[in-house]
Amino acid sequence: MVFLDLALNALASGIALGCIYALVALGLAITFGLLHIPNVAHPALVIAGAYAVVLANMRGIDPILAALVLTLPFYAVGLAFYEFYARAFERRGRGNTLQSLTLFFGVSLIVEIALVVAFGTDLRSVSVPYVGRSFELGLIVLPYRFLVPALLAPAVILGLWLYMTRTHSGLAMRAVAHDERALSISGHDPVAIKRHAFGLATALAVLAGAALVIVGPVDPFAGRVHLGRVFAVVVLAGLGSIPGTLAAAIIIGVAEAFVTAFLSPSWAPGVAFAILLGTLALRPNGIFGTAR
Amino acid sequence: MNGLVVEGLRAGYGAVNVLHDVSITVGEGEFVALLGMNGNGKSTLLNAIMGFVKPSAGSIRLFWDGQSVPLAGQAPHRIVDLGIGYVPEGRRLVPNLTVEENLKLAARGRAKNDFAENLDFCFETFQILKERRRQLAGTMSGGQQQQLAIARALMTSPRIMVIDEPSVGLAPIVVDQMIATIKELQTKRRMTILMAEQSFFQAVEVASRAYVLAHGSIVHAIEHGLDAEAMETIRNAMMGVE
Amino acid sequence: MSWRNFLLVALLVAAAGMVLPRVLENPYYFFAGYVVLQYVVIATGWNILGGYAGYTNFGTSAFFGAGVYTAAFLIKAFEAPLLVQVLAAAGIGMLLGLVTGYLTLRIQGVYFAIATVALVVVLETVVHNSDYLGGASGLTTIAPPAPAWFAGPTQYVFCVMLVLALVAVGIARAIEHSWVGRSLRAIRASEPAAEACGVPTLRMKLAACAISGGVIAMAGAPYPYYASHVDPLSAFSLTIGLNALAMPLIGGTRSWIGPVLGAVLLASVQQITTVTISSEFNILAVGLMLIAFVVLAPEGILGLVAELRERVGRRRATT
Amino acid sequence: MSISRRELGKLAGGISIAMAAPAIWTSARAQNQPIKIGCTVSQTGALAGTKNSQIGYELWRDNLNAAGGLLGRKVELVIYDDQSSPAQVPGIYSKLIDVDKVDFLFTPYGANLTATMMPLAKQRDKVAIGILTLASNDKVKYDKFFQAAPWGPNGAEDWARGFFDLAQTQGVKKIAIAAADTEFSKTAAAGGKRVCEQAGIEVVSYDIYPPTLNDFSAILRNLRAKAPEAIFLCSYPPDSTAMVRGLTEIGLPASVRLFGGGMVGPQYASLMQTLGKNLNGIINFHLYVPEPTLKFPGIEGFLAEYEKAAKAANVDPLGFYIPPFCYAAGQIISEAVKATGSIDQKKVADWLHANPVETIVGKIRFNELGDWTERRVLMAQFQGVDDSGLDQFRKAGKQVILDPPAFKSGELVPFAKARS
Repeated sequence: MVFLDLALNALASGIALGCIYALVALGLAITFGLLHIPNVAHPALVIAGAYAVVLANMRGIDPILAALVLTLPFYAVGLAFYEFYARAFERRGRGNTLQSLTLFFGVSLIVEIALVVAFGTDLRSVSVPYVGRSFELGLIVLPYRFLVPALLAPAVILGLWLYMTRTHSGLAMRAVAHDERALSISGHDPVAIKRHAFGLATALAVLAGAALVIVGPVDPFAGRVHLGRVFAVVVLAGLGSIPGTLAAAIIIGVAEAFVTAFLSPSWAPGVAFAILLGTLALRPNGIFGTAR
Repeated sequence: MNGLVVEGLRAGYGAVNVLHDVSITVGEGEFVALLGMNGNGKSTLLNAIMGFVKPSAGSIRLFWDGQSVPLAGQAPHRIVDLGIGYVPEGRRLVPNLTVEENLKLAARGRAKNDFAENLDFCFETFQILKERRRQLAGTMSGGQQQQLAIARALMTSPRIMVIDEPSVGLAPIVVDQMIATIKELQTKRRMTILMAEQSFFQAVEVASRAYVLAHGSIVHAIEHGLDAEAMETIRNAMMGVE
Repeated sequence: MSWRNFLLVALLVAAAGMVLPRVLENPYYFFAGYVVLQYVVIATGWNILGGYAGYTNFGTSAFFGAGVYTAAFLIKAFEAPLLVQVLAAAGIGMLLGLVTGYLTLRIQGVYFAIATVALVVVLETVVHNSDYLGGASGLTTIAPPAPAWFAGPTQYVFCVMLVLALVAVGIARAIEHSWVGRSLRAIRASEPAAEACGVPTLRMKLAACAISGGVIAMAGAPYPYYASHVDPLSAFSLTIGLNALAMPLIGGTRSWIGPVLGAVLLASVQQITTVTISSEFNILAVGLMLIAFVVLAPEGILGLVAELRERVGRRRATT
Repeated sequence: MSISRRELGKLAGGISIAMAAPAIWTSARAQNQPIKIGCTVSQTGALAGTKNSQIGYELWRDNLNAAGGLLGRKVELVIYDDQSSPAQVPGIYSKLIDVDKVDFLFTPYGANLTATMMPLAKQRDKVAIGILTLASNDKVKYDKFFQAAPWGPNGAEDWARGFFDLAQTQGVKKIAIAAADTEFSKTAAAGGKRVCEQAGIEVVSYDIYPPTLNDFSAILRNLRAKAPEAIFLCSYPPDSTAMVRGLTEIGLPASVRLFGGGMVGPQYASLMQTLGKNLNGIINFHLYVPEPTLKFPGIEGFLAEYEKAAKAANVDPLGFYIPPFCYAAGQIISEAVKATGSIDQKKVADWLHANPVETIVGKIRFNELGDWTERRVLMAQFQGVDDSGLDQFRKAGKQVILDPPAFKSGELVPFAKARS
């Protein structure tokens, strides 16, 4: 009975955690998975999003509502950011893995410091009515502060997936990773599509930020612990696969939760990455990726 | 008169100039073949028309409905939007999208309103695409992909179709069908077509006029009818450059 | 520079380094110098795989940390001398490089970079769960005293690092000028093409991983001696991974001199800003510097110099 | 490309002038040189939350200088950012000692950072005051190290002993221990386990979890079957928050009567404000709370000045946890220098070993390892906290001291009752 209790709850909280990881990784699934831009600044942007949500929440606005509204300015920031990136390399026809990684590292340092200067280094959190209460279903007890942001993930992913399969710009976004010329021939401006995709990814950062800050307080350097894991999720998913991102994130979340519950919490971080190493060695295209 | 006019075009890659003073015209309803062996500048000329290569001199203009629009210097997607449909060498489909998605992707700008009509026409012309509309483009055979590439160009409601080497990499029997279909487009749908081709037997069968490119220059312009004499000239010109 | 001149310069630098503690009394410069030299070794080691072969190692701190903990283990278990620590660390680093290379044989580009990140986390977790190595609390490593010839332990460990730097640069230069270097450059340009030209790409990649890993781990070996305390957060620090990328980028990745230049420049700037600006703006300065280099000099200082030369040459040709 | 020895000397000279400019500038005023105290503060990185320690130092310096300085000389602070990275520390402290020529040292915050500067301080023979570092001198055994924080002798084992003393008086037989995988927490947890073994309390579970773990429900659930009567938790701010929330979300086994002990986080204003009434009933360590039993001379004035400075610096507005002990660290030095009339390191250290020091955190006596002779880590229980914000914590009665007995300011309320 105890075993069943632990297993069911580990499964539930693992799925919830996985959903939240998926939200954090989603922007990267676009910038890295579709545009092949290794945006290591994404976790820092997520934390910036969390701080923006905290600011709005101080005026009494619900974090998720605030995040939805804030996606607009973040989208604009993403457009500007891409424009800078494109001017920095792409149109010059340069920009390899090393250069982009270094550039985005520089950006994430700047984002972190900007947050320190603006907000100080204390932990910040949001107040929502459902914090401290739990959803109960049989043996399963899941805190609302996990459940609510976790439910955000499938909703956002469904929306994104519909967008990617049903709309012109969504189709174009999926095409841009493979062949820019194919897009031009179809009458699309590849640069505009990429800029739009980057804007979208940045807008998703604020939703992820809201999810994180509902789960627990954040400080300006909180993005760093997510860096490895989000890349792990995107690679496990197979580059650019949006539903795959959710599935991969849940696999990692559940693996962590089970190791925490049945083995020892201290092995949890390593196990997820061991899965990643194993996958890379055996199935380099990710679990859900198609052959390239 | 409606048509595409290229005048005194010079273009190339970096410091290397490939095209020297090239002038061609394609009038509405014509089927113009661009002939020449590999490496003589056919693809460069088409790429220049489509905006993928920036000309260093000369002009490319589209005359349509009494307007004259300069194409040189425009981005490729603008040129497509202005009415030049393009079937590139190597087909350049989006392999991870389905047949239908590839077609839908191309219905942009002017062509958006004609989407249903264009799609019907494409499926009518290329039955196999209708059957395989849900299949990923990357998993289809070469011939089917070539059909999809042509259909995609049709989806942009082109005024002029520019087709680059449709026969490359296809089995001879497939090539014959392909050429026949392209000819059909011109006769039935009154499409204006500029087609580059190195296998000139194929081209001369269907084209109404032809240009022969050698070393980046137009060495022959066959203006009226491809009779035996003209064909002899072309043959000699093409052999000569080898 | 010919081999003869290179060896001459290397010997001179080594000699100067040995004499320096007698001339320069203030130990601080040896503390700062040690860090700069440590990064020369790291950047040089990184560049063997990252620069020549084009495989971006994002998890440099896995190798560095492996070196640090190998040395710390040897101090705790056997009080082994520094030379033994360095050799053992290099050995472990090579082994780790081989394993990494083997696990990632079929992946390239950013995939490879991410696999190396995973390696950092896995190793860090192992150390965290090892009571013998002190876990999160770390391990105090009071090393045996320095040989009497040196003015103090810092001067000693500085000179050791200087020798390691010369060895690392020597290895990098030897690789660059041999068929191995040519093979790696071919891999960087295009792996299938290299394979087609008869380059044994897989074996070359494994070799580059092993050598690169060995050199980086070597850079970690004297750290327990230098800091007297090791902990997983410092040994597997993100900063090391970041600097290992940034330094070759700033210097230029095509030649052994690039990472050396980049490491000396960036590490010095970091050392100086730490004790001058010394606030959050210090990190801001580093961030801006990285972006400025990527945007304005994407091929690093070497690229800038080459461009400048070309421009001067053109001007001469026209006048 | 060979460099002569003379040129090398010049080069080195040039570099040292460039890098030591402030030191040279001050030595120009040779007769009335300020007394310099050097340290690092974690302005950036994981420990950046502790940067309010700088306000403690600065208020001490300003008050001292306003009162005429020390031995008629001004007091100057030299502070650098260590970026929360132990690797930075040896170099910076060498700069402080060898280039800036500081007279005394404060250690960085915490044991991991301090561990890399202790051998250096010992080697250069500088008096160093420890800033909330636990057990830093146990290995090095440096006779000029003095601890500003009230861990007491044998701190590694005993600093949280108050919690276990309370457990014993409450008749607790089974205890569960959970700790974050960080140096401070693990030291505390290991010490707690040993104390339990001595006291005959059974440790029914002992969990070490990674500091990045977001979800603590599994740990709390695992505890249910074990039915502990007390839970000793050593956590860091983010996980402290998650755990406290877990109390209401998952719930504790009904058997639990004492909860808390070694949580870092509920000392910080931002978290106290966030958690509000969720804190009620938790018994946790603290170093200072505004209870009537702790009215040391100067502490209230200090906190008032701190509040103003904290607002400007955008740091923790309460400042109960670290800053008073940074101020006290300064006082330890200034009192010793005043008493001996000298900045001689040996004289100052000998005096400190022999005499008690009056500070704003009370009278401190040091033992031979430089630790306080008496442990004065407070175990305080949150009582009657509501969600009204920060001001309530400035009043007495919200964090009632239960241990040590000498400072007891109220009675323990059973966990369940305190939360209702």
